[in-house]
Amino acid sequence: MSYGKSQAEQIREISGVNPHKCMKCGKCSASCPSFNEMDIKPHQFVSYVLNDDAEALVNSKSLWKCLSCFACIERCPRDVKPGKLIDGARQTVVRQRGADYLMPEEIPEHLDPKLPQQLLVSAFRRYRR
Amino acid sequence: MSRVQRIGVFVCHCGSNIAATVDVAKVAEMALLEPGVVHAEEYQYMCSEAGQAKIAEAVKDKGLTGIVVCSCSPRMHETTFRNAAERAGLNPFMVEIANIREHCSWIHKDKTEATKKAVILARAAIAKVNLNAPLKEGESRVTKRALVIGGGIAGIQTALDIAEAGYPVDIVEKTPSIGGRMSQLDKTFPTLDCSACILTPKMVEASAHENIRIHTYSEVEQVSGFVGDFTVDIRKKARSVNMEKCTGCGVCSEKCPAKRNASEFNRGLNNRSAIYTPFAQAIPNVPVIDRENCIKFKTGKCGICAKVCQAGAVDYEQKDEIITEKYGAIVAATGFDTIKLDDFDEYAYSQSKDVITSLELERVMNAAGPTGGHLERLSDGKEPKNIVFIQCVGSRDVTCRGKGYCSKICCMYTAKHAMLIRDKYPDVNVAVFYIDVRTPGKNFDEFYRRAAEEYGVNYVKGQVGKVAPQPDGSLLVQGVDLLDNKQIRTKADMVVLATAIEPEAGVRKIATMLTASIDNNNFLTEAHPKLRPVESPTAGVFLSGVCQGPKDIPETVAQAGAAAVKAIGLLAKDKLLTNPCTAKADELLCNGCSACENVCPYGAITYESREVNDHGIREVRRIAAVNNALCQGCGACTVTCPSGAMDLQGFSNRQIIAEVDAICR
Amino acid sequence: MSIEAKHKFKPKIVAFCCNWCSYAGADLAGSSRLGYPADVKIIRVPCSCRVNPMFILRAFEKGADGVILCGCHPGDCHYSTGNYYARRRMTLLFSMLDFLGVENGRTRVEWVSAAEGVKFSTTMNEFVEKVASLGENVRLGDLRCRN
Amino acid sequence: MQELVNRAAELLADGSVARVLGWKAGDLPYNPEPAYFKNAEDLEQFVYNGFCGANLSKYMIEASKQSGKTLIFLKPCDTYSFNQLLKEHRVDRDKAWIIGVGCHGKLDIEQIREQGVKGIEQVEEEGDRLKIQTLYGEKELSYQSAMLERCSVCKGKEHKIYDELIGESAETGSGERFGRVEDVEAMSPEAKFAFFRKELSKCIRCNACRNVCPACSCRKCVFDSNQFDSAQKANVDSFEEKMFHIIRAFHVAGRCTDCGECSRVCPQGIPLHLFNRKFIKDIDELYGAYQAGEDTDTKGPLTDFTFEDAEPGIVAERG
Repeated sequence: MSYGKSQAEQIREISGVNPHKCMKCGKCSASCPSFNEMDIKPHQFVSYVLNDDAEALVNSKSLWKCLSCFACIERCPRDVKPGKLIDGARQTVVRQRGADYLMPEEIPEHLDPKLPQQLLVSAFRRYRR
Repeated sequence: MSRVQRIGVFVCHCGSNIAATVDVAKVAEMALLEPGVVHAEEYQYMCSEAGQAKIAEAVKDKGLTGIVVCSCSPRMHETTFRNAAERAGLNPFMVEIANIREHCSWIHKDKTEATKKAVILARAAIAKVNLNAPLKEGESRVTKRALVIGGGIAGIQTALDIAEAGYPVDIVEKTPSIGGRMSQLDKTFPTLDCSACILTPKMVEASAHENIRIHTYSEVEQVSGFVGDFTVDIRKKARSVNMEKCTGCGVCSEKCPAKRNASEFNRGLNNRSAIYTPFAQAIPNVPVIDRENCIKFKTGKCGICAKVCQAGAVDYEQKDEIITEKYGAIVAATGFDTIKLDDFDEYAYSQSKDVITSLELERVMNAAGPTGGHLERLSDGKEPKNIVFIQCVGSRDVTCRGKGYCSKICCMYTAKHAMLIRDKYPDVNVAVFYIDVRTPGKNFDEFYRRAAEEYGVNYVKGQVGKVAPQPDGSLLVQGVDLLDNKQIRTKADMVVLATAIEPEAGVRKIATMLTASIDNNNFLTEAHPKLRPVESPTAGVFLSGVCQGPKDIPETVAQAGAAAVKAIGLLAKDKLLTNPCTAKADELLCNGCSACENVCPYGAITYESREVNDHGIREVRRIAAVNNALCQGCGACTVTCPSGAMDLQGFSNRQIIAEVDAICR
Repeated sequence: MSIEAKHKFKPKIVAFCCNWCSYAGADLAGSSRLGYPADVKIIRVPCSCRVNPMFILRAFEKGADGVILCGCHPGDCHYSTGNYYARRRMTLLFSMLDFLGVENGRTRVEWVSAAEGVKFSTTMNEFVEKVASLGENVRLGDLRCRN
Repeated sequence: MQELVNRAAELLADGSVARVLGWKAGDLPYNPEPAYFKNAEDLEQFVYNGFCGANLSKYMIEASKQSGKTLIFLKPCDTYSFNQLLKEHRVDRDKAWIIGVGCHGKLDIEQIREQGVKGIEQVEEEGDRLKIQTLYGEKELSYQSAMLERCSVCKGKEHKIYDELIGESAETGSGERFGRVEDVEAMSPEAKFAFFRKELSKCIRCNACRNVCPACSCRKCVFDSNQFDSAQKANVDSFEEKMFHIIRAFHVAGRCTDCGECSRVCPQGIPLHLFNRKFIKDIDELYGAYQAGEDTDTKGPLTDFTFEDAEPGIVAERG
């Protein structure tokens, strides 16, 4: 499913983020509520994508620790938005698994009352189309 | 082509510079075959006195009407030969240069080829001169008075420099006093001298200078005219206090019952009365009545200030007055303000009184400020123990929240604040979150390092993501230390935001009035980013201070002086010679479509309704008119004009086509 | 001189140079003795925005084999904005010529500052070589069969 | 049509307008021509049918100089031209009373002829069919097959400027606007050149394209003045002969609304609109979509710029 594109390239494409715009201010990591849970910190996402090292990124704990709270997206002064990158990385993983988009009727069985509300909202926002 | 030219061609050897590679005799010989050429000769050094004499002689003997000099670059000697022609009684613009040195002999080795090329270059110049028309430099008078818009340190310095050179200057300042942002500052980097101590004498000097008139509480209303001859309407807002009668005793402010109005000077950190002088050293030391908040103006009752004024200076009937003045030069020195922080909610600026901007901190630390210079929290008056400074708040931010540029001064003033606090209150911990520390400037980096090394200021490479006010009154600061790759959660008692600066709000309106160009960030644009940094592209308009781009005080003062010199240079002239190579519209061809007006960078083209006689048909048409004093002769309009009505004198369509034809022949 | 060299095609090239940057750049090339073929003849204009597409077409029609326009670098225009207008005009003109089947190597715009004598010389060398390789310009001179 | 005549008569009668600018029947059933109507009697000649392709907006330049208002009938696409002229201060909005008329696409006699129809005596429009009486009997064609090329790439049936609207429209634009431009772009330089040489060699310099073009409204065309040494001087100078169409296209670049009149009136059938469309395509691609005449205040693409504009070298780069 790679169409000859590297995974990092796919992440860039899906997220629409230009990682070159990052000025390494760290505002994303400063804003992140899951910072301590993450092995790769939000501000580092950018350099992983930039260095074409998507593998480490998609295999990181961080990928699934991001709450999609959008704090980094809201506050990034350079329009880099690491949250989008992480979301893009997740999608490449999901696509690779062949597990395509979730059908609406499949959602209820996945619902876990412990899931953070924000994640659900973000998921719906992302997958509604 | 109605007139037949009598052209003389003069081929220069330039020693062996040209003659070694180009057969100069052959060039002269071939030139004689060209239409219009009645004389051709060659000489060792055309630019020498003897060479110039040869030109004069030929003009006289052969009745020349046009001259072609085949020599070095026109950038070198065009003026020389034009002057020579003028002395010989010819119009100087009847001279053209064929550049056979830089563009020929110096770059070619083969003599045959180089000679052939030189002949062609000569032909092109001859073809052009055949179509040259005498041009006359226009003259426009210069009003020997300058206007400075803005009475901050930039405007004051510019005005003082112009006044010292002997020219009258008017300062228009929209607030009640001159002094500007610098008057709000406590200490200045990197020497830590007191801002007021160095500014106040300059304010006094300006107000006492016989060549300077200060219009405070006034705004520029309208500007017309052009370089050397601007006409400006200035609105003098009603002060409600008679400037002549007021003695500045201050009793009115003291007795005024309407005391709860946010003080602009103290950035709203404390209150002032409705009749007020912004600060103690204000110039003029005459209060104004803030009519919106004055009880007398709101309800008609009160009038206490008038009653207590022994001088009888309070005048509720005073009206705005519009004065019209003439100026030769205008200097914009409109300054800056800090950006609004409404969109930066994560720093809790609107939620906590203990989150303040750096400019507010200046007031807090100032002895004349709301806390009498005592460093304290504005919420409870307690001395803070932990202070966090956050850099780049809104600067270098390309989203719609902030400004894409670096505000330039924040790194240094933050180092200053941190150092001053550590010096005066050694128990207070100070941390600075930064992205980069930028300290290019004399003694700047040393200053910053002193803050870190000698004063123990904790510089953290990283940003703050969130400031959360806690129930106990403290502030929880969540940031990141990128070098440690750790998130930091720390409690602070005070957070200071290095807020981005932006040009003062009214600058766009002023730029429009001045037809000065302005960029997307509302900074006024310079005529050339490197070579003409204090001039606006609009002739006669100069730029001083932060209105052109972020600057610190020494830079502002330097630029203010530079702008003054440029203005003085203009005022020193009795008359301005205008470049005669300006655009000219043929009224019979003009469609009135405004295309040219849209591309003119100088606003030199306007449209007027004019009656024309088009081969017997008389009608009123919309026609382009070029102001020769404003036109710089770039020619953008000539190409955008579909009908060819707009042409450039000295570089006309037919002249250039003649050159093209001669080269391609 | 070999026969081949004797018959080597010498293109006619017109170079429009703005007075403030590129003409000065050409002067610098000259004073630095940085050679380029004599086929290039320079016409001085105040600004690149003074160059009317008609001048360029005229040159081609009169037998030029290549036309190059040089101006100040974007952002450095003596008149602030002239080269931005020139850039749009020339882009569209060149695209039209390309559309008509005129080889796009015959036209070029290059930004040359007053300090770039070397760039001026290399540009001209390259351009002459390119145009020479395309041979004589017949197409613009022969857009209609009739004359 | 009767509705248009009635309304025109009404406005003339009550003095709201001094004259009417519309179409009157020509000498053949398929060539109605632009005309002024001064009174009810004149209006008997008024027609509005499938052959009324002529764009009347340019006539408003002269009409703006007359005293009193002129009632002008504009089809949706004509209103773009009117707006552009308004933007260039060539027409006076206050002098015009604009009635936007409905349009179902306009007919092209050449398309009809190409389908083998000769000796045309009468043409009747019946829904989506055309009934044609000819010397050789009756023929029937689909309306669509006889439409002008420009109608198949219609900008839409919305009038951009009007005082009142009369009549219904039907969308006709389904074609690919830049299809033919792209076809030419895909050709080799040799093939492009051969194509245009063939087309342009047909030109007889009748100036019909220039005279009909609403953007070519200069008081004096550069080809008639000596500003560029480009005037036609008994054909001694071949400059304009060769370059006429390129320069004309450049002069209207960024101002051409793509009304297609140039190609409609060309007696030699040269696809002149290709030049204009090429510029429009380039402008759209390089500087962002722009439709001349969409409104009266947006800056035209050639009197505007951005710092990031493409370099002219892009022409060579994209091949």
